[in-house]
Amino acid sequence: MLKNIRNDFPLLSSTNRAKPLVYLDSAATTQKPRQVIDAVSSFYESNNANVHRGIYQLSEQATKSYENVRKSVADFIGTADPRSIIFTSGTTESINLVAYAWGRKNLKPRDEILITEMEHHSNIVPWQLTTRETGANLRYIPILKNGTLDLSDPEKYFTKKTKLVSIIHQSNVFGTINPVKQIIDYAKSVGAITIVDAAQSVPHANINVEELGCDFLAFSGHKMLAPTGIGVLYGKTKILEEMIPFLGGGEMISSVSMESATWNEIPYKFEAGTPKIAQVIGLGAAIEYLNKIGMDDVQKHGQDLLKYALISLSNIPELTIYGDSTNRGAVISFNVDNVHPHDLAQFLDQDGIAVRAGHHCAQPIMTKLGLSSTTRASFYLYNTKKEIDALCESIVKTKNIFSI
Amino acid sequence: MLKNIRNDFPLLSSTNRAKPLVYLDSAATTQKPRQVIDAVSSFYESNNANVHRGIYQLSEQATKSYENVRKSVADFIGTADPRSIIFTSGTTESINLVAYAWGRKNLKPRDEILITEMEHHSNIVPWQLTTRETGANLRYIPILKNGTLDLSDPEKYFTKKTKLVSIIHQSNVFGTINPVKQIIDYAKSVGAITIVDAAQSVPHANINVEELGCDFLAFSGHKMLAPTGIGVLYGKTKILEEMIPFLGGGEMISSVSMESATWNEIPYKFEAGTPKIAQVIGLGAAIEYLNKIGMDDVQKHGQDLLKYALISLSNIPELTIYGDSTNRGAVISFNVDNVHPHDLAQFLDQDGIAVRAGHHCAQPIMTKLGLSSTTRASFYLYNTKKEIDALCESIVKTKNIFSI
Amino acid sequence: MDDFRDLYQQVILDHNQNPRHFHSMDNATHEADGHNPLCGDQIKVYLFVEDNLIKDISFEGSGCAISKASSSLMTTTLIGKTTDEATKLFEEYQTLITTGKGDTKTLGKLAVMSGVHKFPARVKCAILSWHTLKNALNNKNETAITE
Amino acid sequence: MDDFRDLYQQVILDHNQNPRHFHSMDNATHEADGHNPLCGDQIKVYLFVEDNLIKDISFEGSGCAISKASSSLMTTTLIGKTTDEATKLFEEYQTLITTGKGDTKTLGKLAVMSGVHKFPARVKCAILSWHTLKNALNNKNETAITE
Ligand SMILES: Cc1ncc(COP(=O)(O)O)c(C=O)c1O
Ligand SMILES: Cc1ncc(COP(=O)(O)O)c(C=O)c1O
Ligand code: FES
Ligand code: FES
Repeated sequence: MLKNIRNDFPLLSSTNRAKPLVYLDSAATTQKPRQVIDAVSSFYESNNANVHRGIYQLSEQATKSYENVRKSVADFIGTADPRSIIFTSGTTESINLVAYAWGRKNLKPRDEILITEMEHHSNIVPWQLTTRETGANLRYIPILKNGTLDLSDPEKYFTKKTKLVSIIHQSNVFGTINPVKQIIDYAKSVGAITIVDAAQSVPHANINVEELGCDFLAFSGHKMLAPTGIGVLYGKTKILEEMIPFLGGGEMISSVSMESATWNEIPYKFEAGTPKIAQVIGLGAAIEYLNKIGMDDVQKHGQDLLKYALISLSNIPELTIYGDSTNRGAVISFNVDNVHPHDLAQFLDQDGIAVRAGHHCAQPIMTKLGLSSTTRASFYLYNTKKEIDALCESIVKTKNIFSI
Repeated sequence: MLKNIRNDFPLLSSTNRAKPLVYLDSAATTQKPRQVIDAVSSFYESNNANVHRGIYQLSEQATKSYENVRKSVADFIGTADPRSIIFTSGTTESINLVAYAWGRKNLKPRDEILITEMEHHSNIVPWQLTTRETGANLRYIPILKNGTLDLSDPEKYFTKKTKLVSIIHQSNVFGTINPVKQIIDYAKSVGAITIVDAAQSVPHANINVEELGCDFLAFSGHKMLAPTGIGVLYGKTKILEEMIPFLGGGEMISSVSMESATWNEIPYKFEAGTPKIAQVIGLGAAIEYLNKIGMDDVQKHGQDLLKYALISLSNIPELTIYGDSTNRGAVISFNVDNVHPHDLAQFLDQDGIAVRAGHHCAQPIMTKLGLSSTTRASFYLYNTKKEIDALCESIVKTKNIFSI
Repeated sequence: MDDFRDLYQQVILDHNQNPRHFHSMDNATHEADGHNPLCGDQIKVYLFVEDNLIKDISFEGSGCAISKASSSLMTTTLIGKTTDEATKLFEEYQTLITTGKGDTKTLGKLAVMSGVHKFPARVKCAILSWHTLKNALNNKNETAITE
Repeated sequence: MDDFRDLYQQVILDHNQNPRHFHSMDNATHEADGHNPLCGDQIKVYLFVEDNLIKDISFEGSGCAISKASSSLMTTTLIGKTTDEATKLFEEYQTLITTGKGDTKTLGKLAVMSGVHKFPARVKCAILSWHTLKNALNNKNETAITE
């Protein structure tokens, strides 16, 4: 399945330390297909102009391409209204936007923000900063040993005080896919606003915001074949309309006098300054590429690799895999006894294999599990079982060196 | 002078409405040379990886390239310390960063923020938002009829209450280059923090932050041959170190627990999330390109075109040029009697000529001058006198059609 | 080139030079302000309505040729029409300038504006006076802003 | 490949397996914590100093082979040295691991760490214990963070 795909990715045929590259760090950032790279180049070569205000053909074309991507994004995540799509620089900015423009305005002392213990720093730190400004409290849904959420006692966490619930859809450490629909329903039952950090889920599966029912959803282009520097915040139009602006500047205003300003309609109210035009075009090309393959096949390929890798890695003695949720994505965190993850990664690197070692920007959960770091391999549509074999082989080799 | 440069810019040999393109809208965004387009592509083709935390060669290389650009930027604006360079998504984000992370923390009711009447919206709206949060007041240094600042009575504006002074270096409407050094000295004499909006100056001349003595300086890559979606905030390290963070997330932390977080050292404290890696690489290539030509020659070329255009346009009867500062950049705003700027732009477009019509994101000054819009032609290193001739010819043609 | 000629037809240039009913109105029964944020242009539309019949209509303000001609044509078209007819025409007209399609019989002289749809940046110019009209008829005090 | 062999020399693997002075110290005169934010590893360095002479030194905590070997080598090198000598060595060592250059005579066994400079992501691993040592000597209570 997913045949001939690797040829679309120029970097995959390059080397790492003079060995053929085995790229297993797509959860950090994915490689880019020819189609995306070319879309960006060809924008600069034949369509580059500022958007929205130019009375010349070049600018009209650029505007049209830019706004068409907004429609594809809306379509891609299952909403009919492109006005609910805000272009940001990434998941991090998307979440911060909500924290500043919704959180700081609407949260009061003793209100509660509810997240989970398995969040990425980008869904923790913005809320810690928000609590400082507003006096609200930050609470955590705990996790179980197996890397899933402990939802046994929802009344304890979802209360009248809960005003905002922000959850990671798929853990970038364990791969756990959280029951966000259920969590959103709990949140709604207490009247809280909901945010889904979909940085790891949108690249890998069909996500439908209308089905999820979330108020906001955030993700990054660079984790789904698109350029760096581009992200998305989906927001329900009614909420976006009521929100105060975040960044001030051009594009986001309707009119400005010396005394005050009025805001542009959504989504422009939240897109201050010259947009990330070429990056948006690149995101459009990435979505087109994914749509062509079909997200069902993308997901299936990920699941196939995941299963294969879980079995292969389990066969290595003295290797511990963290998390064993039944519903999980193509990401595996593990450690090998007596080999520090950073040493392991360094040895794998020597064999051309790129994996990640560290806390994966999720220190609270690492601390809770008594770990300071793990090694993480993550797979995407261009990876193969042969690459997983190479990974296992290199792990075994390294383990042997360290246990002499 | 500046020979053979046009061949570096693929888009300049394209067409607009089936006529050879005459691109006179570089103040909005510039075209990109082959060298920049290729630097971005080749990053994706052979070096794409996430930075700073990867224990594999690809990531190490990407990190090195990324950090080397920080050094080139520091060098380009005359500071020795790369830690004072923060990558943002553009001038707008740069200014908002200071407004949020310095302004909201340090400004108190009745403190004064001082800007000028000729600011771009991106240096007005963030301060209007800041005054709402802090109770500080926003004051404006007025401008004279000729499009220069009225600095005849500095004591009136620079007072003990003045805590922050933010000034546009070169007006994107009149081209006026403001005496920022003098203004910074006034600001220092009352102990105020200073910001220079250098979006229009850094692309066109040698700018040296140490000479200017400003505390902050903001500019955008896309106005200086670099990709969209990348900008810079320069800040004095001492001030940056004392500032609270802006966006929260990965990269900007040193450690995170469930209760709180500690911040990474500068500049990383202000670069939350996966960086705009490819865009930074592109910015590096743009700076290399500009350095190769030499900023003195870039400036001279702009001044030559400006002088030529001022003379040529003045020869057209019923054409009014706005602003006549003696110290000015390669940007001209004008109107033609009885032809609305948007109609004029539409007619020029028909002849392949791309100019801008509108309020140029500077409504307050337009209102003060009793204008709702102007036509603006702006020049960069790839423009020629022949293009200015084409502009004038097309203006005269249009004027005649409208005056029948 | 033909697209362009369609946009700036002689009728439009003429209405721009000599806009009809381009003045304020003292005895207006309805009035509203309009603002195009893209360019900063402002207009004001005045109506004199009796028994749901538009007996008089005028406008003033700044604007480009497309906006002025559109306003001017609106005034000449609507005088003598009922407010219901005006509302219906608004919809027909909106379709015309965004798609280029419409029934020339119903639209009458307004049909000359069909070229606008090829120039998306100018659609707001062509619709501004109509949005303002609608606000005036609905007695809305807020400034109409083209969407 | 040679770069890599330099990084993981047998000596380093050996010190990783059997770190010297890898324990806490009850009668320490100085101690400090260290933290490498890149990986989250934490260490603690203990010193027993009398008359500016480092009479004993030990460490504990988590870390990679580079960090463990570096700490272990630091302990074996510094016992018997004055605090001034330690400070000077710190500087020599810092140069070594960032540039690969240094006087092998002064550095002694520390010279095996020279391979680190080819792996910038690991420089912090090699310097962590030394930063922590410095803080301990300066009686700084804050956690040393590798820069
Ligand atoms: C003087 C000035 N300041 C700020 C900006 C805003 O820059 P950006 O839109 O790239 O954020 C611009 C350009 O639009 C400008 O000309
Ligand atoms: C689950 C999750 N959330 C948020 C982020 C942050 O995304 P970005 O760094 O693109 O802003 C990441 C990736 O780093 C992630 O894995
Ligand atoms: S340009 Fe202002 S209404 Fe047409
Ligand atoms: S990886 Fe943590 S100290 Fe080396």
